[in-house]
Amino acid sequence: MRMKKFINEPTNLVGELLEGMVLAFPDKVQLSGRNIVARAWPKESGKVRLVTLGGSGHEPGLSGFVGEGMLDYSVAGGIFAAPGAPRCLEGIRSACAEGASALLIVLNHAGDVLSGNIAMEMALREGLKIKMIITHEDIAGGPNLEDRRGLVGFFPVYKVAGAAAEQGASLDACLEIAERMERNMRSLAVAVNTATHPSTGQPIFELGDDEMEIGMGQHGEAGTGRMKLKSADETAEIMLNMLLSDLQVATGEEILVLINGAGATTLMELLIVFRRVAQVLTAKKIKLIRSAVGEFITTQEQAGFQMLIARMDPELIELWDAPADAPFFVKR
Amino acid sequence: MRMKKFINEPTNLVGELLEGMVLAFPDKVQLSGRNIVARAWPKESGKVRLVTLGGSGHEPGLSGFVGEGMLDYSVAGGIFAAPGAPRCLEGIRSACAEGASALLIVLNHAGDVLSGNIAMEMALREGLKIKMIITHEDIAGGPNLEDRRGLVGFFPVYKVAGAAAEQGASLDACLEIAERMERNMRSLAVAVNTATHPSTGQPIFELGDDEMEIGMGQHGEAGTGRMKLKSADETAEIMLNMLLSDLQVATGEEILVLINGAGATTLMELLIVFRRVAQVLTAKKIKLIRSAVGEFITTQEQAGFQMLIARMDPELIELWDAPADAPFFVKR
Amino acid sequence: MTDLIGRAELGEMFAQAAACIRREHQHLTALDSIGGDGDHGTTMLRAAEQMERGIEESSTASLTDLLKSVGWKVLGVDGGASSALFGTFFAGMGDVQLFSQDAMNCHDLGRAFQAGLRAMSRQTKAGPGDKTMMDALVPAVTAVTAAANAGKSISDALDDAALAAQLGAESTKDLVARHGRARSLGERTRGYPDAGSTSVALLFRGFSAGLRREL
Amino acid sequence: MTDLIGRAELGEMFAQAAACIRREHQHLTALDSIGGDGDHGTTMLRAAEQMERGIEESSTASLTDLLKSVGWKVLGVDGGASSALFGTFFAGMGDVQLFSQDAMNCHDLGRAFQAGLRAMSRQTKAGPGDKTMMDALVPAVTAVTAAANAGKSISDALDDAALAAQLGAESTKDLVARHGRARSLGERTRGYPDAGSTSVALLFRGFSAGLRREL
Ligand SMILES: Nc1ncnc2c1ncn2[C@@H]1O[C@H](COP(=O)(O)OP(=O)(O)O)[C@@H](O)[C@H]1O
Ligand SMILES: Nc1ncnc2c1ncn2[C@@H]1O[C@H](COP(=O)(O)OP(=O)(O)O)[C@@H](O)[C@H]1O
Ligand SMILES: [Mg+2]
Ligand SMILES: [Mg+2]
Ligand SMILES: [Mg+2]
Ligand SMILES: [Mg+2]
Repeated sequence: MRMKKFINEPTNLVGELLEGMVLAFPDKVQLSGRNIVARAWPKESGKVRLVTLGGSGHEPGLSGFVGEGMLDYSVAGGIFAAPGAPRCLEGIRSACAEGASALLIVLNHAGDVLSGNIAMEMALREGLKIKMIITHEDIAGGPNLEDRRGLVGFFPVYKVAGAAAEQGASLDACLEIAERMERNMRSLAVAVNTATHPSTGQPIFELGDDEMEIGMGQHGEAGTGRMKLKSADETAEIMLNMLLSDLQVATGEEILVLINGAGATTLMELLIVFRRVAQVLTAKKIKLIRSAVGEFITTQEQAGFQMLIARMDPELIELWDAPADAPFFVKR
Repeated sequence: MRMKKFINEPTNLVGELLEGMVLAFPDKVQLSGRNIVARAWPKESGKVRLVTLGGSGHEPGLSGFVGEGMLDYSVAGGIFAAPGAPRCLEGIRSACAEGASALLIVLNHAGDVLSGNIAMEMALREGLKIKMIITHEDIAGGPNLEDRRGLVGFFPVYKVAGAAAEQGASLDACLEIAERMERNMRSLAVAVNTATHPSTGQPIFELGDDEMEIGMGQHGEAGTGRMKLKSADETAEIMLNMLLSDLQVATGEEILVLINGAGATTLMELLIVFRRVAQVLTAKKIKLIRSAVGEFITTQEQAGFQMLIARMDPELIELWDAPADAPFFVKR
Repeated sequence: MTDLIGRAELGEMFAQAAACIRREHQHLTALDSIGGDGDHGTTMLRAAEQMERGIEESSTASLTDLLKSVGWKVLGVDGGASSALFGTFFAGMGDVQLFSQDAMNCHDLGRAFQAGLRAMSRQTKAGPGDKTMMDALVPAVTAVTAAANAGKSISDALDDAALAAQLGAESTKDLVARHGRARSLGERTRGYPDAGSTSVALLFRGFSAGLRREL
Repeated sequence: MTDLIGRAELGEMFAQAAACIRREHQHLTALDSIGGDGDHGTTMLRAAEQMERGIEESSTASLTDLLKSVGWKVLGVDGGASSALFGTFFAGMGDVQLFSQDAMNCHDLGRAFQAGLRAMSRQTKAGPGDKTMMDALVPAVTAVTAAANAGKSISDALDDAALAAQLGAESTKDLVARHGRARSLGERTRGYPDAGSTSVALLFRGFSAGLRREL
């Protein structure tokens, strides 16, 4: 079966999609160096910059969140492939130009972290004012924090740290906010259908006709929860309970819930799942203080979703509510 | 093969998804009557209300666009099924409460138009101040205007008429704006893979492994352009040229382009398609004055997209740029 | 031989019509899948449910109110073109002026059907030859009027109507769709009867069965 | 017997290593598909390209600059863990202190490899037994040092290293992954060699072939 994707040369995917993005949102983003997306109107000097890096093929993540109140630079890698360290360094150098300080946000995937670390080493050797945070909130990785991958958790971190930076917070303050958000969030993914790898035309993973897998990673990395298909309500409850118990949320606490579609799973389904989450929280007397439902990071047309919960405090809520204006996320 | 969707009882889909939507966006929308979505904070009295109606299973369309600067009421039908006239009348009555005037926007599909017409008849008999506009911009229907279906064209119409209403324009002025937008836009769809009907679990249409179909309707209604799969660039050019010629766009004119994903087609692909559209317009010396890329109306996990072009004038541009704050569309 | 029908007979006519549709809904969906969006059977099932509800809830109403109630219920279906049109047809039948509110003769029934068609004509421009439900509905209604003029009984009139609807539905096989979703298919729709006209044939088969049963 | 290698020999070592990887990239992808994300072959292909480029572009550079250049090029690949680690290894080799900038003996080569490993240890905590490339890389580097200490020629040392890498890669079959993407699979990864360690074996097979060819 031929791959049914609207693409041209598979080797040009990333360049073409980013070109498309800056052409579609010329008032928000521009290209700055090869496959590095920057704001169309750079932030005022004196404010902390946010930089991220990561593979492509996950649109709107990550470059779709460059914009006011969020990221300043996104270094885009290949399809499902981390950007190399030299380009990450280039992104950091742009962010730290003219003595500015910057925060690098990296999702915990081996390649991304390696490129981030190597680039950080060089950047610090050059005397640039840069600090780094790694997101690893996917509880499927087990109890060991460094085995936990970064899924959609980058999104709340971009949001609150981006808002803090926009408000003029120092690098240390931005890092503290990012770390607080990171520490207080947990995520988990479920997959039911594979995507086609856009470069190879091959399915990314195999799953039985009546199976789903809880804990699957962003690129079809196998999880540990292969089971028979369940209803929306059952799936929502299983995942929510795992997350609540891992984050040790107590009655009366206030949490944010984010449901992220993997690609082919419809918004209809995401909303039905969210409904059950809200119902269960009410029953447990846990307050649903903020929420988000949509596609923030996809894996092509994979079917499934990610569920994220986060314990919020008044400062995090205020930063979450602050305005943002990126190509694929706007808040008034 | 079992349907791989996160749902519960297929008969409860619409109620559950709308419940999910109002739970996820409690500051923006609420339910008002059975499967009618209304703003959380009603518009000030004296301003024109916007009402729409249409089938469900197309999320975020249509109810996801209820909010400031856009719709006031959305009467949601069954899955791919128009709401019955009595509920449409109920929506109109709410919109026209306390002497307010309202504009009903209906996409040209037989069932929707019938329900709209019947409800309008009754509403006018009740003396309500309501006018109606039908969108029919899909050029696949042939030269006859009433054979042209309404695809994603509802979106620019909601946007500009919604902004006008928010600014205090009269019902006639809102209608004039909506009609001007409608007259000056054209759309066309292409499909490559079918979706599963969420109530029946059956594929909506059949298409060969190496085929695509230009002109397919919102529910798998066959078009006339079945052909071998083409690259993103080729597909973009074919469709753009058909649209430009139908709208008779001349060199030097200013147009808006919107690319709408059908469900499973990735944002990566939509951006690659958009890139080619922008390139071709530059070559033809037609000015790309505004653009939008994303999912505005889907057909479950169908793969394909819709392309819309619209001739813009300064007033339409200003209204397009006005703020909006709906669950699935925000503009600052 | 019947010359008058009342609430009970009208109720049984709709009950049997609903039953006929229930039995054939999968076939209706199959027909709509060829040129349309494959939901006609589902919509007609819901319409059948509402027809039954409409009768039930107006067991003490006047005949015209009963018809309006059935029509309004069918209009309330979240369906498509067909539920809106059948709803309009039934509700429109209720616009007829009756001498008695408890009984109608064959002429009254013919006039009621005509009133239903008139209400529909405000909603659709389709007429015979366009490969829609009108290809079955118009001859069926005409048959009732003709039977009344010929002095036939209501049940004979409904038999004539059922036959006319059946023939009308079959005639759509050779037509090309010009209205409804199927119109975009043009030539491809030739060779299959129109889904909605097949529903009309089922409806009138049920009407006639309902009356024969009562007797 | 070789006691010294220069730019040309080092270049040929990398060229042959690249060639070995090119030949086997589909196998590498297949191995990575079992426990990982199935992109290892693609990444190694790109890395091979960059190795060739690195040599080409520094044909007049000092040996350490040549190594750094190759390393930097490989680091520049948009790949994953493997390109970052191999890039770090090659660039780290360039940190070695050489007496001459034009030639290295077997001891120098051993020290260069050791420097490469040291650079890697700043980036990964993985060591032998974790089912990663380290299971092949560490024994290969150790073999070169041992051969140098035993007074062997560079080409014999590289033969030893190639064999050690091969054995190391094969030993990963019985291990359970604890680093990289495959770690989440745990027991399921048993029975297949690690993709990255297989690449190391190919790399050293190429190094040794490159030197034999030159002679
Ligand atoms: N404009 C119209 N006028 C008359 N009948 C129509 C019209 N549009 C559709 N129909 C009838 O409705 C039938 C389809 O009904 P259905 O499938 O329930 O609705 P939809 O087409 O909205 O999905 C068609 O077979 C045709 O008989
Ligand atoms: N942390 C690590 N330390 C050492 N080697 C690693 C590490 N992570 C991955 N590897 C090696 O990299 C190989 C996978 O490389 P590749 O598939 O190219 O990268 P990715 O895992 O990012 O997709 C593994 O087989 C393993 O040998
Ligand atoms: Mg239909
Ligand atoms: Mg329909
Ligand atoms: Mg890999
Ligand atoms: Mg990878």
